Parts: sequence; structure tokens; C-alpha cells
Amino acid sequence: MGARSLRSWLTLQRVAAAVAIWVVGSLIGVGVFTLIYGKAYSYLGSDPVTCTNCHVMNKQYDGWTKGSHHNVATCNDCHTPHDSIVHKYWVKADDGVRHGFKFATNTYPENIQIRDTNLKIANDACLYCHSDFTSSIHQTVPEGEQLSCVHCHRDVGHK
Amino acid sequence: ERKNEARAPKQQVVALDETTVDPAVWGKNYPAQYESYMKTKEMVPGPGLFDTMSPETRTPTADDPRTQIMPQRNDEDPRITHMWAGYAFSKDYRHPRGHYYMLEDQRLTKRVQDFKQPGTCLNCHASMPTIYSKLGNGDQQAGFDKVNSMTYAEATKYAEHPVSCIDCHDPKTMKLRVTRPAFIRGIKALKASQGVTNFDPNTDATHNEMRTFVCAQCHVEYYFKGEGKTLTFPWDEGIDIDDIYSYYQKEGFTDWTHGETGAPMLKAQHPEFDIWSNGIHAENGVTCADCHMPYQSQGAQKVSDHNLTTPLKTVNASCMTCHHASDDEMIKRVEKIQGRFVHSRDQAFDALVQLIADIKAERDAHGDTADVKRAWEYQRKASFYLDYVYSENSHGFHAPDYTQRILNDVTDACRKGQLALKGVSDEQMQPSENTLADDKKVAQTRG
Amino acid sequence: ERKNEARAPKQQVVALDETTVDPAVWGKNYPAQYESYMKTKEMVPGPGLFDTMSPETRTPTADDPRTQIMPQRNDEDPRITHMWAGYAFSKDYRHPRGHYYMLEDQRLTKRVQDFKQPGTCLNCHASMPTIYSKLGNGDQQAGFDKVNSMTYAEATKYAEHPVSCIDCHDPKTMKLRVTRPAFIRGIKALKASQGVTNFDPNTDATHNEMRTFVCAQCHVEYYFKGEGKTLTFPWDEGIDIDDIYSYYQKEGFTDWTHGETGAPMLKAQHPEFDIWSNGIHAENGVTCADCHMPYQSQGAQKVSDHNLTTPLKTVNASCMTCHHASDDEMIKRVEKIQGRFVHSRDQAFDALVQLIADIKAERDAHGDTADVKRAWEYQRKASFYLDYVYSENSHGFHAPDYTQRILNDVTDACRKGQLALKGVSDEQMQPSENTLADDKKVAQTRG
Ligand code: HEC
Ligand code: HEC
Ligand code: HEC
Ligand code: HEC
Ligand code: HEC
Ligand code: HEC
Ligand code: HEC
Ligand code: HEC
Ligand code: HEC
Ligand code: HEC
Ligand code: HEC
Ligand code: HEC
Ligand code: HEC
Ligand code: HEC
Ligand SMILES: [Ca+2]
Ligand SMILES: [Ca+2]
Repeated sequence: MGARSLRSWLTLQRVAAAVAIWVVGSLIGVGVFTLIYGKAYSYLGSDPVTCTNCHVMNKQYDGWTKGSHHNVATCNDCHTPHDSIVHKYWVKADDGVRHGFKFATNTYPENIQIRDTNLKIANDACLYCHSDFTSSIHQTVPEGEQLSCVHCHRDVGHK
Repeated sequence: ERKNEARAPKQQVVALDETTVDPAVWGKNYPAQYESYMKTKEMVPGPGLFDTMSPETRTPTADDPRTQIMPQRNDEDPRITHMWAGYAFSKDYRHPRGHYYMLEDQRLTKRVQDFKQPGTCLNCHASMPTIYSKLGNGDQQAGFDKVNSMTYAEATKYAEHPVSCIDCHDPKTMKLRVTRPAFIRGIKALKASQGVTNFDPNTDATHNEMRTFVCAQCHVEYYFKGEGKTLTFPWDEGIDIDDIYSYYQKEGFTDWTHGETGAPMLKAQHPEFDIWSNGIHAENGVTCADCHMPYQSQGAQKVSDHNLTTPLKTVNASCMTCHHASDDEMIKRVEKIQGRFVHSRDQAFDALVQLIADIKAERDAHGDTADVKRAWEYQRKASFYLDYVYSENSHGFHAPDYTQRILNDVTDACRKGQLALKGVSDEQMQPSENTLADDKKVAQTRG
Repeated sequence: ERKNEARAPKQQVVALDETTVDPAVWGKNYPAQYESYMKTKEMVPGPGLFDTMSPETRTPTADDPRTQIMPQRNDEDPRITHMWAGYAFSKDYRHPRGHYYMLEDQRLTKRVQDFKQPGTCLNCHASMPTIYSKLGNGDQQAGFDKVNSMTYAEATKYAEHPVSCIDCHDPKTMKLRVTRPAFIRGIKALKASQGVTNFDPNTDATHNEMRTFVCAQCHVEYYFKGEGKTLTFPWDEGIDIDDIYSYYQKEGFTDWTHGETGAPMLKAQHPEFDIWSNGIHAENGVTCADCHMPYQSQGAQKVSDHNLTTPLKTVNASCMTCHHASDDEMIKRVEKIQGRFVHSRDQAFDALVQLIADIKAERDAHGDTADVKRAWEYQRKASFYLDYVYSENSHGFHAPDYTQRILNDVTDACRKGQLALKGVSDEQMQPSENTLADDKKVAQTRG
């Protein structure tokens, strides 16, 4: 967050909320609070409806139901790693606690933007399903780099 | 639970009707909107490099109780005093402070204090529906004509509030509506020029169009037509600047006679809607409200931010619904467009000031010669075109390449005017055959 | 694991190495790409209003076997003969026909037939890696220097193919690569001006950058530096046109002396990369290949369309993964931008032609006076700036408002030149204090 956006982020309301949470958190533990109040445990499931336990996910959920992948991929197919079960649950826990905390404290932006690490996970997911179709176009890509599917297909998951 | 709040119907605390002009009353039913509406009082600067919000403190006087005021643009940029020489604007012209101040700022500007203005001014600076009703005995159009024919001093006595809820919302249904006869006539003429006849925005516009039209009641170029001083938007031939200029030429309209050169002049004012109409966002149906009234979540509710100001204070909410970039990156993009605009604008502006100086010198030496009169035509056009993009408040952002194209017309006209004074004939400065042939193609790409 | 399969090599029918220059051989391994590559032969017009693909049939002659050829731009627009008077371009200049013809068109243009050209020309009109190898004994840089120092007649004997697979792909890995020493030096200098030192595109560029860089080897403004006629890209100070002009001024470089006015001139050529770099697509990482080489499904595979031409023939694949509009609507948007460009370009071009006529008249009457010399400076700058956007082939699309801003500089400079000839002093045409102050802000928005 740049200095500019920080200025607009720091409204009185948010500062007050953050302080309040800090007080509550130090009493009963931010983790537990987040997990319960913020329903961060939802991250552990795989039913898309559990994601909408937080209304902030409604927009993406609505998009997904209209999107081309509605019948072929659920949230976790795109937003959690396919490489190992440990990595998968690590990401779920990381996202769950992070987002749960932000949800509970109302400190997320109006338009949520995917983080680079999670974008990479989504891109890996594209390749997990489509690598046959895209193997040809991938041969010109240097080792260690990936074609960004989302550069062109930003909408597949959500429109 | 919070999730469900989203769809909960509004509970009505007070009943609203066509006489409820006080926004505080509406605020009882819609506290979130009212709260943000009242924030236009705050005068918070935005983060952009070309931001204009820089209020100065002043000691209140008997006839001007303001403690804060925006700096004089005539001091900021003395070129203005030449561009508008002999006109009220050259005496007092400031950046806007915010909707909260629209009535106060109008009443206290030297343009009103030191000059006689018609009631027409009021149309865009106050909540009008109840005034129209009162003066027209229930007939809005009659009330509008009445306001226009009064003096400002008279008319403003009826005004109680700046633009208020009732100006944009139907008190029964909360639906968006337009309340200004000038806009209703103007948009009908514009649509007719595009082949859509008998357009009435309050019944025929899409909801999305209304999200722009409510602003387009005021954020437009206008003039006072005829003896009735009727507020009029010059859109009958279309909304490209060439259409507008052609309209004024046919109308034979003149705002004032230039103080330094004697040329018959046109003044352009805040054509935000007009320029937006020629931009890529309009083409994509992106409305004023999308950027200037972004949704803000209040708990599980989405509320339109009624704090009308630069969207650069709310880039995430205003832009990231459609764009994907960091806040800083997005602001940089706006600044880059604005930087290019400022560069070309300054180049054109310097040319205009030099043209004015040349005409003045020529007149002083030889009077209103034929060449001086030819130069007037160049000045009239150049000044209107420059003013049009200068008085538009986005620094070129609302339609970057369209704005730049207008500036090319300005630079060319100014310099041609100077050459005319040196005796170069119009024939020697005519467009070439190629240009005339290309013009036909270009015309196909417009509108 | 599946992710890695992505890079599984295609089955190789023939072995490719650094000596395989014939694209037909590569085509055995990559038939789909080869097939589309060969389509640049077809000369199909695009749907745009300003499309330039209109080949004429001609009767082949002994020294020019072409049966189809593009129309002469000097006939289309005689203003060119004035802009480039005294230079080879005023004798023969056509719209491009397609990659398939690049070598043939170069060999047969009057610019080569009637004028002595250096081998340098060849760098962008033929498949070069094997030629550099041969002439440099395996050292590409040495081969490049050698080509530049030869005559064109000599150098072209080595050329067998227009740009071929080997120019953009590593034959072992198929990875994208750049093979032109001029680009490698140029981009290193450009990145250095942006604070990135020792940049080597073949090792340091992202894959996405390479999707532009392969084109930027040729679609750029260039000049022949020094005695060695070294092909050089003028990017040391940056890639805004002001940086480029400043570079040439410091370099004291001149392409030719103007035939009608005697001014020391600069020629600009096809700065597609240069202008794209200043546009919103570049800012969003949208590459040349994204639009000009869209993916096409071929059975169970995706392939990049190697038929390089206007993307308006493939709007759906080229634009609609990112934009949402009908094909017609998308084409209209492009035309609208191009229409505005053509309008301002013509206005500026007429001004330039009038300036040239004025200088000529003044010289004929009074010789190379001090005022004529001042006018030269305006002509030199105006002509280069106009040429820069005129010779760019997208009609302003690659960066609409940037291109327009350049045209404002042109119009201003032309008209100032004319005024200079009327005895107006430079002081009288100086930028104002406000402009100078704003310039500092504007500078912050660049780069
Ligand atoms: C605890 C409430 C909650 C639940 C349940 C929830 N989310 Fe979120 N999510 C959020 C919040 C709040 C953010 C915004 C975080 C930010 O902007 O930093 C967010 C952001 C995201 C992001 C983008 C931000 C990033 O870190 O990359 C993704 C992707 C995402 N959620 C996916 C999911 C998926 C998939 C599920 C279901 C498995 C889910 N969410 C369930 C609250 C939730
Ligand atoms: C087919 C793949 C796919 C599926 C299925 C999918 N997503 Fe996404 N999601 C993406 C991609 C790709 C992005 C990044 C979009 C971007 O950058 O604009 C994304 C972004 C997000 C974001 C961040 C918002 C943003 O625009 O950056 C959230 C939150 C999110 N997804 C939640 C969900 C939820 C909840 C579900 C299930 C209801 C879901 N996703 C299903 C691919 C998918
Ligand atoms: C769980 C598997 C899976 C994942 C993950 C997945 N896809 Fe798909 N995708 C499919 C299937 C199945 C189809 C159905 C069409 C077919 O292949 O015939 C499809 C269709 C598509 C299509 C064609 C339909 C359209 O929307 O135009 C595109 C493009 C596409 N996927 C891109 C992506 C991208 C990009 C991602 C990652 C952000 C992704 N997919 C992730 C399985 C997946
Ligand atoms: C530069 C833009 C671009 C990038 C990057 C890109 N694609 Fe595509 N993709 C396209 C276009 C264009 C098409 C449509 C091709 C056609 O059929 O004409 C397409 C088609 C597809 C389809 C088939 C759609 C159908 O018709 O069923 C799938 C699946 C797909 N892409 C997946 C991917 C995946 C996975 C990646 C990342 C490895 C990717 N794409 C990267 C542009 C892109
Ligand atoms: C009734 C007339 C009227 C209407 C309707 C109207 N405005 Fe205004 N607007 C004004 C006036 C007058 C000012 C200047 C007030 C002042 O500074 O004294 C202004 C100022 C502004 C400013 C400048 C504030 C600043 O921070 O610099 C913005 C932005 C703005 N309006 C946007 C809008 C938008 C968006 C809409 C529609 C949703 C709208 N306006 C509707 C009359 C109107
Ligand atoms: C068609 C609508 C409209 C009419 C009519 C109108 N205004 Fe405004 N006025 C605006 C808008 C919109 C703004 C805010 C944008 C700006 O400042 O450029 C504004 C801003 C102002 C301001 C604050 C900024 C400044 O210029 O110093 C003053 C004072 C003002 N108007 C006075 C007047 C006077 C006096 C008249 C009548 C001669 C008048 N207005 C007529 C719409 C209008
Ligand atoms: C200058 C015009 C304007 C004024 C004045 C105005 N509004 Fe609005 N209002 C809008 C627009 C535009 C929307 C967005 C409507 C839409 O898209 O449906 C809106 C939306 C609303 C909504 C619907 C919920 C939401 O937030 O989107 C409510 C309720 C509302 N306004 C209340 C008020 C109240 C109360 C006032 C006075 C304090 C007021 N408005 C003044 C233009 C205005
Ligand atoms: C795509 C977003 C977008 C749309 C749509 C849009 N604007 Fe703007 N507007 C901006 C930006 C960005 C600025 C520049 C703000 C700055 O420089 O800080 C701006 C500036 C303005 C200003 C000057 C604000 C100031 O700080 O003084 C006014 C007034 C305005 N717009 C009114 C309108 C009106 C009326 C409409 C509809 C006809 C409209 N805008 C449509 C984004 C938008
Ligand atoms: C509702 C959608 C939407 C919103 C909100 C929006 N834009 Fe855009 N913007 C677009 C579309 C659509 C385009 C045209 C290109 C395209 O099709 O993606 C565009 C183009 C642009 C461009 C490139 C065109 C140009 O004029 O140079 C810029 C810069 C830009 N937007 C900035 C902004 C900023 C800043 C904001 C917020 C103040 C904003 N936009 C809000 C949809 C939107
Ligand atoms: C080795 C130099 C070279 C490279 C590399 C190169 N070009 Fe070209 N390009 C040319 C030349 C030379 C012509 C003109 C050929 C002629 O008409 O004789 C041309 C013509 C074109 C045309 C015009 C064809 C038409 O239909 O009017 C397009 C479009 C084009 N190139 C795009 C590209 C793109 C995109 C890339 C990169 C993927 C690229 N070029 C790479 C040299 C090159
Ligand atoms: C830096 C790369 C580069 C160099 C060096 C270069 N060209 Fe080109 N040439 C191009 C590109 C790219 C095009 C296609 C774009 C265009 O036509 O503007 C082109 C087009 C042409 C064309 C076809 C269109 C026309 O102009 O009639 C001819 C002929 C031509 N060049 C001749 C030459 C000659 C002769 C030289 C040396 C004096 C030369 N080129 C040097 C890149 C180059
Ligand atoms: C966002 C899409 C886009 C990108 C990125 C882009 N172009 Fe273009 N290009 C176009 C369009 C659209 C035209 C205009 C075509 C027309 O008028 O028919 C064009 C025109 C051209 C032409 C002239 C073609 C002709 O018909 O003669 C050339 C050459 C060219 N581009 C090269 C490039 C190069 C090199 C790059 C990268 C540096 C690039 N383009 C990047 C869309 C793009
Ligand atoms: C002017 C540069 C240029 C030339 C010449 C060229 N290519 Fe390509 N080629 C590209 C670009 C750019 C890509 C897209 C690569 C990427 O994004 O990884 C590509 C991609 C490919 C791919 C990967 C699959 C695909 O379609 O994306 C193959 C295979 C390929 N080219 C073969 C060839 C062959 C065979 C030839 C000669 C007949 C050739 N190329 C000539 C620029 C070129
Ligand atoms: C890989 C993505 C991508 C592709 C492909 C693409 N664009 Fe864009 N385009 C963008 C982005 C990003 C913007 C900037 C606005 C925004 O953020 O949406 C933009 C902006 C624009 C604009 C408005 C800006 C301006 O310069 O006026 C136009 C018009 C446009 N694109 C046309 C095209 C056309 C025509 C094509 C195909 C020939 C094309 N684009 C291909 C991503 C793309
Ligand atoms: Ca006016
Ligand atoms: Ca050059």
C-alpha cells in the first residue's frame, strides 16, 4: 500500500475498528476470533457455497455461477494448489486466517484484488487442466517462466 | 446476520414528497447517503499531481462571511486575464470547492457581486424543483422561464439549499430523475441529431444513462438564449465541438466583446458531460456515477458514495471494478494523460495570448482594419476551443485524444490569426486537397 | 507432473540448427506456423476505413519483375514531395505489402535502384543470423559491422530469405530471441536511461517483453551512425520524442539537406515500437504479438498466427479476450481514434507545406538570411515530429493522445517558423512563465 492509498485507508472508522479488534484479540486470541466470527474455517471446505459465508465473496460467486467454468471447476480447483496436499492446506490456512481477519476488521478494499501468489496458483490451475491444449504455445517460454493465461483470459472464472 | 442485510428493504422513518427540499429530512431515511452527501463540505485535497483543491483561509468580511476560499485562478495564471479581458470571468474565477458550497460561492463571487446577472444562474446552483413549482404554480417549465427572467438578486431569495436529494431522486420511488427543463430540451435535441426523435429522459432513458444524466443537468457548456435569458445547451447539431461551434455561428450568438481586441467572443463553461461523451468510457457505458459515486460497502450494504469529488481519492472503489492495477499505478496513468494535456494546453494558451497581443498592437496602430477583423474570427474560434478544454475540469482525462485534437485546432487558429495580421491571405492558409478529401472520411468516424 | 508436460518438446521431423535459414525446413516441424507465415504473401485488405492494403497490378519489366505493387504514396499525397524534397523518399514510398515481400521490395525500390545505399539497409529486410555468421566468421557483431560497411548491392547478394524463423527463434529450444545487434545495443541504452544497467534482452527480458522485442528489432526509428554507417536506435536519453530529438541535436546528426529550403533535415521511419511504448497497451503489458499474432485453435492445439498484418482482420481473436464489444463496434473505435489522428495530422501537414513554401519564397528573394536560418530550425523539428507519426503505420492507434500531443508540437513549430520569416522574434514567441512552471510538473509524469 502506497502512502497515498494509506491516507485514504486510514479512516477514523477503520482505525477504531482495528483498535477494537486488537483489544479483543489480545484477550481471546485473534486466531480463534477470526476463525469463528470470520468463518475462516470455511476455507477448509470445497463447496463454493462455503466461500459465500462471507458476503464479500458474493460478487465472485455470482460471477462464477455465470462463468464458463461453473460446471467444470469449483473455487478450490482454481484457488488452491494441485501439487501437494500439504501446500494445499497451507494456502487455505494462510488465506483463511488473513481474509478472516480482514473480514472481521473490515479492512479489505472495496474491490478485492488477487495477490500475486494466488494469481500464480490460479495460473498453475489453468495449466493443470489445459496443459495439453497449450503445450504447443508453451514451448517458446523459457524454463522457470509461465505464460500468463490470465493476461488474456481474466474472465474465465468470474464472468 | 450481515449477509442478509444486503437485501433488507429500507425502513421509512419519514414520508418524503415533492415539497421535501431539506436533505436532512431525506437523511432520516437514508443516513448513509446523507452522511456522504454532507462530506462535500470537507475540501480534502486529492492525491493527483494536478489536483486543484487548495483552499486558503481568509478573514470574513461583512459582505463575504467565507473563512475558506479557493485561490483566484487569475492570479495563478495571468493568461486568463487576457483570454477573458472585458468579461466578468477575468475578475473572479476559482476552482470548485464542492457541492456544499455551490449556492454560497455563487452568491459571493464578484461575477455576481460586481456584475448584473440573471436568475438563470440559479438553475445549477440550488435545489430547484420546489422553486419552479412555486414560481410556476405547479408548472416546472413555467417556473423555469420565470427564474430566467428575474434578476439574480431576486431569484436567489427563493433558494434555500444547494443541489439536494429531490433534484435527482423521485421522493416516492427514489428512482433517478432529471428536473432541469434546459437538460430535457437539450438532450431531446441531441438525440434528435442522432436520429432518435421525441426523447424524454425521464421515461426513455436507460437506468445506466440516468447515472450520467443527473450530472449532465449542470456539468455542461451552456448559454443564455434570447431576451428570456433562457438557459440553453447548444447540442442541436451534435456534441462534437465543431457541431457546437457551428451551432453558435448559425445562432449568431456572442457572450461579450473582447476588452483588448474588440472581437465578438464566446465563453465556454465546464463541459464535463460534453467531453465525456466523446471519450472511450462513454463508449463503454461507463457513467459519471461509476467513477464519482462508487459503491462503498457499509456492512453488507452497498451505498453510492454521495461525496462528489475527484475519484483519485477512491481509486480502488472507483476504478478497480474494471481495471487491475495498484492504486499508485492508476493515479500515474491519470497523471500521464493530464501531463500531456497540460503540455499542449500551455502551448495553445501561449499562442492565444500572443495573438491577442498582436491584434491589440495592430488596432492601436491602425484601428479595426480588415486584417484585424479576419484575426477576430481566428481569436473567437481559438478562444472558445481553448476555453472548452480549459474550463473542463478533468485536465483532459475524460477524453484524452479528443481533447488533444481540439488543442491542435486552437494552436493552428491562433497562429493563423497572427499570420493574417502579417498580411497572409486566407487562401494561402487554406486546407489542401488531401485534407478536404480526408475530411469526408473523418466525418464518417464521428458521432 | 502435468505442469511440466507443458514444455514437452514437439516431435522433431527434421533437426534445426543455426545454419537452417530456410523457413520451409522449419515448417516441417511446425506446419501450422509455417502455413500462416506464408500467408503474408496474400495481400488481403483489412476492413478499416484507413486501411492501406490496395495492391495494383503492373506489367513486369526486365528490371522489376513484380506483377503487383502498392500505390505510390507520393501520388496519393503530393505534400510528401515537399516534406522530403531532395531525399530519396520523395521519389518512391509505398505502403508495406507484407513480410513475404520485404527483401524483394527493398531491392526494387527506386530508393535503392536510383540511389546509393549502404548494406545497413539489409538488417531489417532479410534473415540475418547466417549472414552475420558468415561475414563475421561466427561473430555476430563483427558480421553486423561488416554488413553496414558494404554497399547495398554487395550485401544483398548474401541474402536469401525475408525475416525467417531463425531471426526470432532459437533453433534448439524454440525460445524467442533477438538477433539484431542494433536492438541489443539500443534496448540496453534505453533501459540504462530508465535506471536498469547492463540489460541484455536475451537473458534479462521477461517472456512477455520478448513478445514485443522480436518486432522492435525492425519496427523502430533508426539512423546510420558515423562512417561505419552503423544501424543505431536513438534511445540513449529515453523514448519520448523529445528525448529522441534531443539525442539527434546533441549528436549533430543530419539525414539530408532539404531540396526546397536548404534546411538540415532528419528523417523518421516506422516508430511502431517507439510509439507503442508510450501507449496504454504497453503500460498494461499488451504486446505486439497479442494483437498481431493472436492465438488460433488448430485442432487440439493453440498456435500463434504468424500472418503479420492488421489485427482488424482478426478482431475477435486479437481484441476480444480483453475487450467486450462486437467486431463492428471494435473496428469503429479504432476508426474514431484514427479519424481524429488524420484530422490533426492533415492540419499539421498543411502547415508544414506552407512553411516550406514560405522559406523557399524568402530564399529565392533574399537568400539564406538570418530569418531563413531561424525558420530552418522550426522546419527541422516540425518535419521530424510530423514524419514520426506519419511514418508510424497505425494511424495513431498505438498511442492516441501521445500522437496527438506530438502533432500539437508540429503545428506550433510550423506556424512559428512562418512568423519568424515575417520578422517575429523568438522572444515574442517564447513560452510563458506558467508554461515553464508547468513543464516541471509535466516532466514528472513522463517515462
Ligand atoms: C472469512 C470470510 C471469507 C471466506 C469464508 C472466504 N473469503 Fe475469500 N476473502 C475474504 C476477504 C475479506 C478478502 C479480501 C482480502 C484482501 O483484500 O486482502 C478475500 C479475498 C480472497 C481472494 C483474493 C485475495 C488474495 O489474497 O489473493 C481470493 C482468491 C479468495 N478470497 C478466495 C476465496 C475462496 C476460494 C473461498 C472459499 C474456499 C473464500 N475466499 C472464502 C473473505 C473470505
Ligand atoms: C476457472 C478458474 C476459477 C474458478 C473456478 C474460480 N476462480 Fe476466482 N479467480 C480466478 C482468476 C483467474 C482470478 C484473477 C482474476 C483477475 O486477476 O482479474 C480470480 C480472482 C478471484 C478473487 C479476487 C478478485 C479479483 O478480481 O482479483 C476472488 C475473491 C475469487 N477469485 C474468489 C473465487 C470464488 C469464491 C470462487 C468460487 C465461487 C472462485 N473464485 C472460482 C479463477 C477462478
Ligand atoms: C478443473 C479443471 C479446469 C481448470 C482448473 C481450468 N479449466 Fe478451463 N476448462 C476446463 C474444461 C473442462 C473446459 C470445458 C471446455 C473444453 O475443454 O472443451 C474449460 C474451458 C476453458 C476455456 C474455453 C471456454 C471459455 O471460457 O472461453 C478457456 C478459455 C479456459 N478453459 C481457460 C482456463 C483458464 C485461463 C484457467 C485458469 C484461470 C482454467 N481454464 C482453469 C477445465 C478447467
Ligand atoms: C495473448 C493472449 C492469450 C494468452 C496469453 C492465452 N490465451 Fe488462450 N486463447 C486466446 C485466444 C485468442 C483464443 C481463441 C483461439 C481461437 O479459437 O481462435 C484462446 C483459446 C483458448 C482455449 C480454447 C477456447 C475454446 O475455443 O474452447 C483455452 C482452453 C485456452 N485458450 C486456455 C489458455 C491457457 C490455459 C493459457 C495459459 C497457458 C492461455 N490460454 C493463454 C488467447 C490467449
Ligand atoms: C444542480 C447542479 C449540479 C448537479 C446536478 C451536479 N453538480 Fe457537480 N457541481 C455543481 C456546482 C455548481 C459545483 C461547484 C460548487 C462550488 O465549488 O461552489 C459542482 C462541483 C462538482 C465537483 C468538484 C468538487 C471538487 O472536489 O472539486 C465534482 C467532482 C462534481 N461537481 C461532480 C458531480 C457529479 C458526478 C454529479 C452527478 C452525480 C454532479 N456533480 C451533479 C453543480 C452540479
Ligand atoms: C448549466 C449549469 C450552470 C449554470 C447555468 C451556471 N453554473 Fe456556475 N457552475 C456550474 C458547475 C457545474 C460548476 C462547477 C465546475 C466549475 O467550477 O467549472 C460551477 C461553478 C461555479 C462557481 C465556482 C467556481 C468559479 O467559477 O469561481 C461560481 C462562482 C459559479 N459557478 C457562478 C455562476 C454564475 C454567476 C452563473 C450565472 C452567470 C452560473 N454559475 C451559472 C454550473 C452552472
Ligand atoms: C446529483 C445527483 C444526486 C443527488 C443530489 C443525490 N443523489 Fe442519491 N443517488 C444518485 C445516483 C446517481 C445514485 C445511484 C443510483 C443508481 O444507480 O440506481 C444515487 C443513489 C441513491 C440511493 C440508492 C442506494 C445507493 O446508495 O445507491 C439512495 C437511497 C440515495 N441516492 C439517497 C439520496 C439522498 C438521501 C440524497 C440527499 C442527501 C441524495 N441521494 C442526493 C444521485 C444523487
Ligand atoms: C472513468 C472514470 C470517470 C468518469 C466516467 C467520469 N469521470 Fe469525472 N473525473 C475522473 C477523473 C480521474 C478526474 C480527474 C481527477 C483529478 O485530477 O484529481 C475527473 C475529474 C472530474 C471533475 C473535476 C474534479 C475536481 O477535482 O475538480 C468533475 C467536475 C468531473 N470529473 C465530473 C464528471 C462528470 C459530470 C462525468 C459524467 C459526465 C464524469 N466526471 C465522468 C474520472 C471520471
Ligand atoms: C465500469 C467500468 C470502468 C470504470 C469504473 C473505470 N473504467 Fe477506465 N476503462 C473502462 C473501459 C471499458 C475502457 C476502454 C478500454 C477497454 O475496453 O478496456 C477504459 C479505459 C481506461 C483508460 C485508457 C483509455 C484512455 O482514455 O487513455 C484509462 C487510463 C482508464 N480507463 C482509467 C480509469 C480510471 C482512472 C478510473 C477510475 C477513476 C476508471 N478508468 C474507471 C472501464 C472502466
Ligand atoms: C527483420 C525485420 C522485421 C521484423 C523482425 C518484423 N518486421 Fe514487420 N515488417 C518488416 C518489413 C521490412 C515490412 C515491410 C515489408 C514490405 O511490405 O515489403 C514489415 C511489414 C509489417 C506489417 C505490415 C503488413 C501489412 O499487412 O500491411 C506488419 C503488420 C508487421 N510488419 C508487423 C510485425 C510484427 C507484429 C512483428 C513481430 C512479431 C514484426 N513485424 C517483425 C520488417 C520486420
Ligand atoms: C530498422 C529497420 C529497418 C531498416 C534499417 C530499413 N528498413 Fe525498410 N522497412 C522497415 C520496416 C519495419 C518496414 C515496414 C513499415 C513501413 O513500411 O513503414 C520497412 C519498409 C520498407 C519498404 C516498403 C515500403 C516503402 O517504404 O516503400 C521499402 C522499399 C524499404 N523499407 C526500403 C528500405 C531501404 C532502402 C533501407 C535502407 C536505406 C531500409 N529499408 C532500411 C525496417 C527497416
Ligand atoms: C492493442 C493492440 C495492438 C498492439 C499491442 C500493437 N498493435 Fe500494431 N496495430 C494495431 C491496430 C488496431 C492497427 C491498425 C490497423 C488498421 O488500421 O487496419 C495496427 C497497425 C500496425 C501496423 C500497420 C499495419 C498495416 O495495416 O499497415 C504495424 C506495422 C504495426 N501495427 C506493428 C506493431 C508493432 C511492431 C507492435 C509492438 C511494438 C504493435 N503493432 C502493437 C493493434 C496493435
Ligand atoms: C517476427 C518474429 C517471428 C518469426 C519470423 C517467426 N516467429 Fe514463431 N513466434 C513468434 C512469436 C512472438 C511467438 C509467440 C511466442 C510466445 O509467446 O512464446 C511465436 C511462436 C512460435 C511457436 C510456438 C507455438 C505458437 O504458435 O505459439 C512456434 C512453433 C513457432 N513460432 C514457429 C515458427 C516458425 C516455424 C517460423 C518460420 C516459418 C516462425 N515461427 C517465424 C515470432 C516469430
Ligand atoms: C491482452 C489484453 C488486450 C488486448 C489483446 C487488446 N487490448 Fe485494448 N486495452 C487493454 C487494456 C488493459 C487497456 C487499457 C484500459 C484498461 O485498463 O482496460 C486497453 C485499452 C484500449 C482502448 C482504449 C484506449 C485508447 O487508446 O483509446 C482501445 C480503443 C483498445 N484498447 C482497442 C483494442 C483493439 C482494437 C485491440 C485489438 C486489435 C485491443 N485493444 C487488444 C487490453 C488489451
Ligand atoms: Ca457558454
Ligand atoms: Ca531516422
